[in-house]
Amino acid sequence: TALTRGGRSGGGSGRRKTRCSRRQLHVNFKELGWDDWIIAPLDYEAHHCEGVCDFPLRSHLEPTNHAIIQTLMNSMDPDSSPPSCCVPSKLSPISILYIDSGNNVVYKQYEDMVVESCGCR
Amino acid sequence: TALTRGGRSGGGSGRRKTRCSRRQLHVNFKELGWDDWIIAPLDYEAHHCEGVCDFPLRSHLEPTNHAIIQTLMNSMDPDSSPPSCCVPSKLSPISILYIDSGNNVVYKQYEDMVVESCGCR
Amino acid sequence: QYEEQRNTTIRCSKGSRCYGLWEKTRDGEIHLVKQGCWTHIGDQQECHDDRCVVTTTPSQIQNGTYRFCCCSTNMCNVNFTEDFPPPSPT
Repeated sequence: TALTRGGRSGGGSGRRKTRCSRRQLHVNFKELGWDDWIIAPLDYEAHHCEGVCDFPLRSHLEPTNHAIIQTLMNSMDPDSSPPSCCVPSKLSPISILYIDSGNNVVYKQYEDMVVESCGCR
Repeated sequence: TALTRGGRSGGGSGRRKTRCSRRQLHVNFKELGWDDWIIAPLDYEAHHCEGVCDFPLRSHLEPTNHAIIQTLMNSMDPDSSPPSCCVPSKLSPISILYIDSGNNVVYKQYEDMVVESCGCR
Repeated sequence: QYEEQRNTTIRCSKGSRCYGLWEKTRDGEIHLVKQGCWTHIGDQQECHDDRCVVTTTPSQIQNGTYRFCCCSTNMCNVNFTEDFPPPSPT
């Protein structure tokens, strides 16, 4: 059950920053220097999460009870703790074909490679 | 399987900030104005996660493959994406006694209220 | 479905694609290395073609002799065609 009884609303000051959301992050394994072991793909869209987790937290950001409390306390006293952080809440795998240390060609599914959704934690 | 074949090491600059770790966060339900529905406890130690997730990520921070890639890309080009974020990787519940809307005394276990460990995501 | 090395054909799960990996030697000889189902596509625009076309410059492994492609119709990964930019002169 989510803690819904909120205390005083946050006094978030300053320029309105954009809220926690999924953004683009194109990964190029060549640029990472990994094309000496990865055959395919040599690049993919990984996305990333960025933006503020300010009070009150929207439900689509699926905050934990701890994130709700931490965000509320930060809005009441920014020195007490940082706000909760915008991070991946759901990730998906990609398939990779690579050369292993024994010089074999291996097909594997690498977990948690693509951000599907972001949340405040 | 974690992606372990790293490319160039990160060029993290500036004052060495403390690394991602669990810190104290004492929650006082009175201060939050929740003592009008919570009977007990009226305060508890929730902890919170704070600190940098810099390259290379330590294994005890249990980074996802996405966090490893994002942190590596941030260390190579800070404008490409923010570093991964220090957030709770394990949370535990606490028991709460409260008055519900029907004025009944209810005992319930609230999930995800206490940070047990932190990680980079 | 696709044709594996031992000439067997398997059905790929819903949403996945077929892939093939070959080695093309300097004198143009082509050897099949691996074929199968590509279950998780990183870039949603990838593997939509109905033919197996090598569109990206091969990685530096094995002196760039590998040819990888993926595609989305039955048995499309039996062979491949090449359509990638020539390596830039160094």
